[in-house]
Amino acid sequence: MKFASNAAPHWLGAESVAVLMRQVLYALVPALIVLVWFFGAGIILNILVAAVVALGSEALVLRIRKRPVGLFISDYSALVTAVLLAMSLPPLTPWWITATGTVFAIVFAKHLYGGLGYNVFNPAMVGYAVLLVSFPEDMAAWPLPRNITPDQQTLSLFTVLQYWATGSVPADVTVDALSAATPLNSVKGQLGMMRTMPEIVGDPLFGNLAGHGWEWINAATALGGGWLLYRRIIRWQIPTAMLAGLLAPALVFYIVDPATHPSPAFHLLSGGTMLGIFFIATDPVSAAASNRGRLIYGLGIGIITYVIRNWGAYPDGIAFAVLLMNLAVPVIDRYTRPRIYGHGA
Amino acid sequence: MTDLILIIIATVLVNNLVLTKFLGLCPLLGASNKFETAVGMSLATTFVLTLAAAVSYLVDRYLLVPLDIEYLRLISFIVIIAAVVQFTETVIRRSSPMLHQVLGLFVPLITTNCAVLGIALLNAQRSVSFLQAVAYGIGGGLGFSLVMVLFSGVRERLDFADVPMPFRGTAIALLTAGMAALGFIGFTGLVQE
Amino acid sequence: MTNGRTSNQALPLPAWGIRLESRKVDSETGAIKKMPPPGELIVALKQNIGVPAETIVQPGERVLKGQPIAIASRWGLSVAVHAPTSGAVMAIEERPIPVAGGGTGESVIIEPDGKEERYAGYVAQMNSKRLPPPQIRNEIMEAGIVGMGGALFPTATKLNPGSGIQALILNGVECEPYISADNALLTERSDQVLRGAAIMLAALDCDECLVAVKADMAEAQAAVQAAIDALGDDRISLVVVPAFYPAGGERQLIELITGKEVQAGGLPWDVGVVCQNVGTAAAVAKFFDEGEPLISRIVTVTGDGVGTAANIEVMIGTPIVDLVEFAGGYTDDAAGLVMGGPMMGFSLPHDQLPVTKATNCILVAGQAELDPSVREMPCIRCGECARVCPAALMPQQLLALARGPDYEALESQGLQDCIQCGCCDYVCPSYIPLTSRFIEAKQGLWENHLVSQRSALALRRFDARGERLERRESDRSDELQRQVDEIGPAGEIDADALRQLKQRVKSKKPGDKT
Amino acid sequence: MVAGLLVMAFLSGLLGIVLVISARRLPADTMTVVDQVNGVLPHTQCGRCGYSGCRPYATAIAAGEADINQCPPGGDEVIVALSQLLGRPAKALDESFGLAGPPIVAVVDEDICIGCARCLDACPVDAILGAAKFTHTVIANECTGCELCIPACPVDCITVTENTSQLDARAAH
Repeated sequence: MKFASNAAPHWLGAESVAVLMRQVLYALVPALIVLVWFFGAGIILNILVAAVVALGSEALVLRIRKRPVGLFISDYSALVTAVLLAMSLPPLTPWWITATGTVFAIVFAKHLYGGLGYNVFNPAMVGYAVLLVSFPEDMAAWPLPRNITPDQQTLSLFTVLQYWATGSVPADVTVDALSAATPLNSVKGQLGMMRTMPEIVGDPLFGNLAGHGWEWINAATALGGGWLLYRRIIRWQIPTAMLAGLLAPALVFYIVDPATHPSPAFHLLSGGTMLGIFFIATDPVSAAASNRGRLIYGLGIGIITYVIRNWGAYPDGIAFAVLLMNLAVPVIDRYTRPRIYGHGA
Repeated sequence: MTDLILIIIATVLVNNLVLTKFLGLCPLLGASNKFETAVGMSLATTFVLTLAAAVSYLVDRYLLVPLDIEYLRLISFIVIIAAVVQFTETVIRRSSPMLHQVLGLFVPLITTNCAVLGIALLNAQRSVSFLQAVAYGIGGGLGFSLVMVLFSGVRERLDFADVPMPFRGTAIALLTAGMAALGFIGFTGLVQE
Repeated sequence: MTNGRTSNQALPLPAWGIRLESRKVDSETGAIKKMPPPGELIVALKQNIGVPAETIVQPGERVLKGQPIAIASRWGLSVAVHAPTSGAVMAIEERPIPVAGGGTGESVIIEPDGKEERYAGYVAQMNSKRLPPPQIRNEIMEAGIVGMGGALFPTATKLNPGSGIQALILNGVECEPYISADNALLTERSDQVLRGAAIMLAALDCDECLVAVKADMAEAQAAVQAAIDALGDDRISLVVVPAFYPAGGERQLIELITGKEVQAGGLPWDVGVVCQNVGTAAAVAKFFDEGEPLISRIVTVTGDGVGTAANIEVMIGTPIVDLVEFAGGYTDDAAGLVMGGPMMGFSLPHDQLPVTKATNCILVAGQAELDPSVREMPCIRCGECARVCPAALMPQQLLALARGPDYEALESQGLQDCIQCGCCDYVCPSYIPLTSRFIEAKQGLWENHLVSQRSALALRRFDARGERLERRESDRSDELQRQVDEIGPAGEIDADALRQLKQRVKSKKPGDKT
Repeated sequence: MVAGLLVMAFLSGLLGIVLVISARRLPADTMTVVDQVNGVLPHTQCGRCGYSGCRPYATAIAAGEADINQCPPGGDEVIVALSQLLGRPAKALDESFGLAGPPIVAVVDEDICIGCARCLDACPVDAILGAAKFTHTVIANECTGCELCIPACPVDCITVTENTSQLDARAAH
């Protein structure tokens, strides 16, 4: 009897890339729900635009490059990039801004480097940073979260749609409700005006710890992140190190001078901290390879994020920190190779 | 002391010569193919930057200004830089012939690295102290080295990436430089000058 | 040596490796079955790493059970081969043999006569443990015993490490799924294994023997412990190894038990350890107790593709087709034939291949037991492969380097230290055949080495030739000077003429005959 | 004006002196590059690169006179190794110097050989055994396949075949 020959091993035990990516999408659901609750349905529009543009541009590039379109589209990686980018954007973002960022993320940051697995920089963060420097005003324009808007409601769907399609709003909508400062933004601006932290956080915008709504968004994001850890889709090294890199300086400076430095809890639960820790820094392709390297990588992102938040001109620094550490990854990898069995002590 | 450290931080991160001023792109693209080469090039450029900043400051402050012949700044700085580069090249050729061979034309080309002349001229215009002038030189060199070394690591990794044909080599390197510059934008405002 | 561990102590979990479903239940039920001689035995002469044995029988000759039919070659590592049963030598010819990648080897074809007539040249030796070590090694060599865990290293050579061996580890770990030949052996014949261990200890002049059994093999553990208690030999103890793959790899097992690493390019005895398979120990005992050389072994025949999975004691040289037939034949589900386990075993293209001393398992896989060929995706650098690698390599980096290929970096990043266990393939979410890539890259690295070795040799010889030509030249001019000196005073040769003469001689090409 | 001239003259003179002194004082080391390049070459000494041997070719590469793609026996491996060593871009073999092929060895047809010993001196690595009036033979393991012995033979008894000794060496490994 004759048999087909295959190379060893004959057993495979892993879940596919597509399954892993799908889990990441599921893990984002709690954060998405809270985000919509506080800021309205605009975020859903962002995701739709980003997803359509991401899949479309990915399919286009794959076709041009004569790569199997179906195989790579169905790995969900473009979708994950799109959703992460969309969830970083303000809920009121005109469609062309979202589309521009997505094209940069998918085409420039991912496919010009060779597609899945080869990108040096985190595609979602490239897209985000491009938008941040190209459309600074739009990117800072977050509406007020539910309950502290004048009418205690999020913006009506009609307003959102109109803004989404045209970039302007009906005359009867107050600009305040549309583009308030985020807590991170507000802290930066008011500290610049010589107000102290205790005064600043008295504002209802700040909620209990780190900004009304933002606390819950970050908590929900962390919940999804915890699930990814539990499912072993991400490992503990990068989140832990990034947390340490952000919290350690925050704690030190808070103890030294609480009047001009936000508390560690504020840093932990405001802005995109949790999204960065669990979903963005943990992108394996653009992260360091070894466990030791990942600790350094995460620590670097945390520290740079704190430095930019505290002393830089931009309210949040996660995207920049991720890009900078992405750049450092090959050098980190070079110096953090584990000792091979049988070589040295 | 603090002002010197701030100057160095500012020139390394905030006003990074390569990624925010886009000076010295020629060696960045030309000599970053290999990690070891990039390290050599970084050391050479840092050495030249620091030495040229110091010497040109002294010549400017104690020769050109007292004699009231500042109009000779440009030409005398160029002479100084050329001499420093020549000196560096001699040192490299004698101490590490292999590195000299690999760097090839890029060592003499440090002369035309606008970053070097830029730092010297800026120092002359800004009425800084000698130590501050040197700090600008060191900071500029370190900033260049930082980008050079990180960049060469990325380029070594790109050698194994499935980059589309038309984008191989310089194209993808420039794209990478652009995205790295995006990262450096984050340091904006870190140090007020 | 063992950090003061006593017997039965479980070891800490390794930082590497994977947990695999053991799938051993089928073949553990029921005793080891003994298979009668088949219609034809194909006894390959290459039964070990190194050089094939040299045949000493002729076609047509009658041989007896246990009679040597080939002796160890003098040209390298080699062991003797014996007739598994009595019968007639039909031919000595090239036959396909089961090796990775396929191939043929010179084989002695024997037609058994069914009489099982014993060869009288070997007798039981009751005083085995008091024999001098060199003699024990000679006897083991004579018995044709090789490492039966699949490594096929001649056992006698491994028992000759010089002095300073602190422990003999008997490897009964069998960490691959399905394989249970050692498990069955330990469960049923622990006493025989321990007798072999005692003989090996004598050969090694060593006082400690650890029998390593996997954590999920409770029956075997109990049997070994019972045999140790019955024997009352306090030099031998049981050590339970975590059920991790590849805990049964020689270096991995040593690391788990002793905490020591065998350095790259080194051998276990560098750290004072010798590792032997439990089956090897049983074979040693069999030779000294019964005078029977290594002519049979226990093979696990298993998988959904075979009628009744079982551990079968079978003669070396039995065609696999007959072995499967004995185990109940193929089922309709049979889809793949693998020698060894699903992780490191290799596919066999057909079943007309003989059992060798290395055949520990024949896996007749059903459709559902082999992973269908899946579409390979690019590496996403998730790092799971590095987490499980027992050699602490970074397969994801090696993969990128192998694309180059950058042989210098591949070497410095440990390609040569890859043990090809397949763990990285198993955990890869992109389904990249990493192990195959590394085997290919190793081949390339080896060729690359060869090229640079040839280049270095050529340079050496070129330089030597240059020196030789120079020497010849200087000899020649010395000779000329001598001649000039001789005739100088007598003949009237002026300086110009002398110079011209010298010039002429010098300008002669070295190739011209003088 | 005069001050300017003087200052420039002074500056140039001073820097010139410093450079001259430094160039004299620092020890020269010109062999390293040639040695390293030489180490990469295949040492067939075949001369197909246009230089009389591997070392002269290495010297020319180090001096920047020769390109790195002129060595047919070395093939792509040598070009890649040289490009990595020297940081020059790798390029395809310049086929005007010859085609890369599998490793080859020379074989003497012992029925035709007249024992003239000419090939002995043509071989750059002394890989041909023999003496005048005796049939010659090639030590296959040491032959580099440079083909320099072929034109030296007056009766054309030397041919080249693919070198299989590598495979043997691997099998014995």
